[in-house]
Amino acid sequence: MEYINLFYVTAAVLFIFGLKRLSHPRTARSGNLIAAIGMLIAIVATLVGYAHLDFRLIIIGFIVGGLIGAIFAVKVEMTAMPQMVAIFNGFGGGASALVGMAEFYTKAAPAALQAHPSYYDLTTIVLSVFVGTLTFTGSFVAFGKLQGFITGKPVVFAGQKTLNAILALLLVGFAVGTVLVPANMMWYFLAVIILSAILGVTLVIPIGGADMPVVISLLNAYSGIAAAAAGFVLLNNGLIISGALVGASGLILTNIMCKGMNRSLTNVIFGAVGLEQEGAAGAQKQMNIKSYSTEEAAMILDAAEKVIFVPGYGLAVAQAQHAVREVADYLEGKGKTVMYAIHPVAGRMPGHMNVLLAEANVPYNQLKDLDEVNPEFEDCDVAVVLGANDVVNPAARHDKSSPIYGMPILNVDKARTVLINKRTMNPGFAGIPNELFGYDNSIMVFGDAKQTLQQLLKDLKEL
Amino acid sequence: MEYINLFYVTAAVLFIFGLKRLSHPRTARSGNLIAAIGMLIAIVATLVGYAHLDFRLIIIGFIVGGLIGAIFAVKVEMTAMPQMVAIFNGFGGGASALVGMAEFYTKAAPAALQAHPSYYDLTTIVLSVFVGTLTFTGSFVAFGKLQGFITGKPVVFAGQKTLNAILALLLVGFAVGTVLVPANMMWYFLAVIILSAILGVTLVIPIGGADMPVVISLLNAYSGIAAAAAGFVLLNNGLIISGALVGASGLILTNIMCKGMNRSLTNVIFGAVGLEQEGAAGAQKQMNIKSYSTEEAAMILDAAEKVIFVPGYGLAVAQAQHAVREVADYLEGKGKTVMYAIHPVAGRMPGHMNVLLAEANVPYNQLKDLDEVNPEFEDCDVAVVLGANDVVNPAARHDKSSPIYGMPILNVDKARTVLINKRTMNPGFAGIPNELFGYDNSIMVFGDAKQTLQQLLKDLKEL
Amino acid sequence: MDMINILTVFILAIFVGFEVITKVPPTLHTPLMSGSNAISGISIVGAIIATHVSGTLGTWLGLIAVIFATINVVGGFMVTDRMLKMFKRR
Amino acid sequence: MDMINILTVFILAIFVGFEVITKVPPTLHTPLMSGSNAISGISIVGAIIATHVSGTLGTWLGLIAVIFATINVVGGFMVTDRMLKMFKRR
Ligand SMILES: NC(=O)c1ccc[n+]([C@@H]2O[C@H](COP(=O)([O-])OP(=O)(O)OC[C@H]3O[C@@H](n4cnc5c(N)ncnc54)[C@H](OP(=O)(O)O)[C@@H]3O)[C@@H](O)[C@H]2O)c1
Ligand SMILES: NC(=O)c1ccc[n+]([C@@H]2O[C@H](COP(=O)([O-])OP(=O)(O)OC[C@H]3O[C@@H](n4cnc5c(N)ncnc54)[C@H](OP(=O)(O)O)[C@@H]3O)[C@@H](O)[C@H]2O)c1
Repeated sequence: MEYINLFYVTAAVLFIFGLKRLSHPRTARSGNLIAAIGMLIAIVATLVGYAHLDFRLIIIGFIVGGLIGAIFAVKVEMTAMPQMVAIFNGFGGGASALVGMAEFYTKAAPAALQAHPSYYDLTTIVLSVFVGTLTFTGSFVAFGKLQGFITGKPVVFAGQKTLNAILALLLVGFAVGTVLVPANMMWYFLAVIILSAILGVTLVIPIGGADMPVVISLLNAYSGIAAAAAGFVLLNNGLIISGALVGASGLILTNIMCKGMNRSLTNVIFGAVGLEQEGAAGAQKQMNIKSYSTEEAAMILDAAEKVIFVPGYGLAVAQAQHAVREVADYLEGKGKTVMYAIHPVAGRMPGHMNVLLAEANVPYNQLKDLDEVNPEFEDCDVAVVLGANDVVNPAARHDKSSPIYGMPILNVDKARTVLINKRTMNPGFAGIPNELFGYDNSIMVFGDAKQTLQQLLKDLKEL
Repeated sequence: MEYINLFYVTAAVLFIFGLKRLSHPRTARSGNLIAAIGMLIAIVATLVGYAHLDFRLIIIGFIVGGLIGAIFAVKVEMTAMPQMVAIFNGFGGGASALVGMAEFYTKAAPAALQAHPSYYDLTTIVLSVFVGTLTFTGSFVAFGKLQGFITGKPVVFAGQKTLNAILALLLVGFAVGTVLVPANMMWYFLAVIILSAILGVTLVIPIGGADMPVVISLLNAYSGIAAAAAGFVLLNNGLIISGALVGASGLILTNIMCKGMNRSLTNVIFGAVGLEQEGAAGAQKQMNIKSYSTEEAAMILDAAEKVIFVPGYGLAVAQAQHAVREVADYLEGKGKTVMYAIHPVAGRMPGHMNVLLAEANVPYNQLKDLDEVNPEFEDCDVAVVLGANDVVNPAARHDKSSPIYGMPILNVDKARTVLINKRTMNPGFAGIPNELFGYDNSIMVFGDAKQTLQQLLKDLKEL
Repeated sequence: MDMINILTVFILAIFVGFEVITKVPPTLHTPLMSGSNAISGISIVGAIIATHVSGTLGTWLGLIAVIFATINVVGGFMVTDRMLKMFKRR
Repeated sequence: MDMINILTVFILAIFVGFEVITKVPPTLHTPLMSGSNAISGISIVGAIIATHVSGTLGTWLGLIAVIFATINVVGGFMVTDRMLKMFKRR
């Protein structure tokens, strides 16, 4: 039965190759397939290599789980991707926790308890159950917030941090107890499960809905850590390697998002952003803004030679990805140079805009990232900002008092003309005013992104 | 004694961090230090953690080895780097082989032979002894060739390949015998050692001196593999990880060199390049070349605004790195734009030119690599080719019959004027003529690189 | 030895993960998120093994674990594929 | 288990090595060559352990192994440092 580990290592190596292929859109799809094959190998090896499995349960599990997963995967809207990842993530963490529980049951159940299980076993079991359970409940809260089942606003109350600290301390106590005090092991273990579940909820609930992507990415890392912990329990290299890969991936993405938002992880988790927003928005300076109709905007675009589209969260909300592609294609057909400027944290997920525009068949070589596109604005006739706000706020460049000061932004204000589409003068995610809207070369075109773009296309054709 | 593995793993992790820091000149030196600290940890852990060591031997070994190593390291000329690496490499491989032999002696010596050693033990021991011994003798042949102790020309004779094939087959036979036939184990093992030593010589001797860097890099990889094999023998993670790192590094560098020379590894090892050179050189077409004095060259440089220096192997031979820096600095002082174009396989070692110019205090941000510098030649007034030949041969771009066709080159011929310094019209390493010398915008300045540059500086100052 | 070995594997895997993932361009960060999530479904191996546990409670834990892990694996790979299918070069 | 574990470590280390080394720029390839060569001197650990072997032959093998490995380690790190010391930014 030892040889089975060879298959797990093979699976892990295939995961690594799969992730390596994710470094280019051309090879990415095959990379995902390779990883899936790795998973298949691991599953088949387990089914064949382990004796006394309950195949009835397993087949039921495969069918039920497979159907649910497939339906989710096929039905989900691209805009709902963060929720989707959250929920899958929760199930993964939950599975790791359950594996830990089952191991505990085998090794520490009164019936089996001839010998006290080793400290190594108990420590790793408690770890996998703790991280897994916290991931499970935390992910579902994150899902609920994004899906609107729970309020997206930070839920805060006095003494919240103290409560969390007490829960965490209790948790540590019971965890240590489980490992060290055989007599009460069962009850302590149960307390660990319950407290982990509660902590998953109380840690995520005070975080604003808009910060959820960071939380989800962090929970993604946790689900990896939980899988690795389960691997330590089962002494299974496959689980350990895969868990470490996922953990690294989650932490790197979390870090990228925090950097892109110019905030620390601590601030995201304990900052409860979204409360003082009204205050900040109220302090807005007087601005003179120009508001044009789509017809006037069409004339400006018609006269332009080089146009850069700058999509943001609003484009995703309005589901306007197809509409923008149609406008862009039309302009390109007229011989104009057209490109899309993608800010790393535009939208609500890393790479959100890329997926969105890819869905509308925009070829990925037209999507330019920050460093590549910023020099292009200097000799650009029109920059068209579509439902983006924070990622084009020039305050990040010069206003030291701004909360987003220092965050890298798209320099749309360097373009000769900036057309800005949004519905109102409301601030974006960061809740701060945007002086760009009052610049001399800025022109607002108010309205829902999809409707505005569709009207704009009509007007362009009628010119 | 189990905890000792923790220290080995720590050492390996420090090696990884050290290598990571090698990715930038600013951090590289500290990276080397970190790796050295890792080594110290591994050594101290071994001294403390293992019982019954012979400290008398160890101290003598440290002193003798340390002195020899330090003297080599301090005395060696930068141009003799390839030899230096070759010899260190040989000692490393030799050490791994000796470790394997000592293990064999412990586990299989008649006295100890109560139980037949396991197949795992024997296989790994034979592997480490084979790779280590081959690395040892091979490296010394490479050293001898580069140092001039052995002829640098390929030593070839009829039936050579057959002989090598027979030796290899015998080796495999005895290796299998050592593992499977306990009765004759001792003799078979001795045969493995001797045959490995011979094969190291016969495999390297037919390779031309100029191809030695590739061989050295490959032997470097082997010394890593030998260390890893010794790690498998001793079940030591530290040796295994470090060996794998070195193996990867050696293979990557070998691959880079082969690509840069536009040849396959097989061709390098079995091609015996350097034999047909005369023939190729004889077939040279008639060319009209212009030969200028340093005074005339000085006037051309004086009139230029942008000058690119292109160093090659000849610059290293002439030890002209300081002389070129002085000329370049003088021109820069006159307000001209000056840079150095570094071809990846200029010289005889990967990164040879970088080390050479760094020695002369040229700041590394003035050294431009191929991709970076090639567009610069278009608006460059003078390209100064110093002892470089193959890496600037335009035949690589258009002459499909040329042996270097397809090799990426520095496009010096795109510069308004090309000044070329070398001693004669002899071909370079690849033994092929260079049509560049006959181009309309080419001007030859014959002479030793160092003397020519020193004279050039004088003439520049006298203008 | 065993424990340290297994720790070594964990540490090295973190290095590999870190190096490989930092090479993924921003364009593919969303698929990376869901793809690596699918990989975390490797706990399905543990879930299958858990069905071996005897006793009613063990059985139920195992069943739920298999369902959960399967959702993660099947859903994760499928949705990632769906996303990646959309990335096209002109 | 042990053998597969140790193989796993080897494979992962190759991945790490490959990823880390490909990031070293051409400028530093010569120091990389001598630096990684110094690391291969880790066989010094095996050499030290080998002095434990009893018997005259074992003793001599151990001594020579220690000398060889020490040359590799000391010489390798020193010469690499000497080279890297020369790399300066203006
Ligand atoms: N990408 C990530 O990974 C990530 C993760 C977490 C947080 N974030 C944060 O999210 C923000 C992203 O910046 P962003 O510029 O993309 O978005 P944003 O700053 O949130 O602004 C979005 C804008 O879209 C407009 N909008 C909403 N619905 C619209 C519709 N139907 N039609 C047209 N416009 C509409 C809104 O204005 P109206 O209401 O006036 O229409 C709003 O100002 C950053 O602050 C970033 O730090 C990103
Ligand atoms: N870098 C590596 O890793 C590596 C490894 C293996 C092989 N190689 C090969 O080495 C070659 C490197 O190209 P390269 O252009 O640098 O060198 P090259 O093609 O070998 O040419 C060197 C030139 O320098 C001249 N020279 C020699 N001594 C001189 C002196 N004292 N003063 C002035 N000039 C002198 C020689 O001409 P005269 O005799 O007329 O003076 C010769 O033509 C490539 O073919 C490459 O494939 C490189």
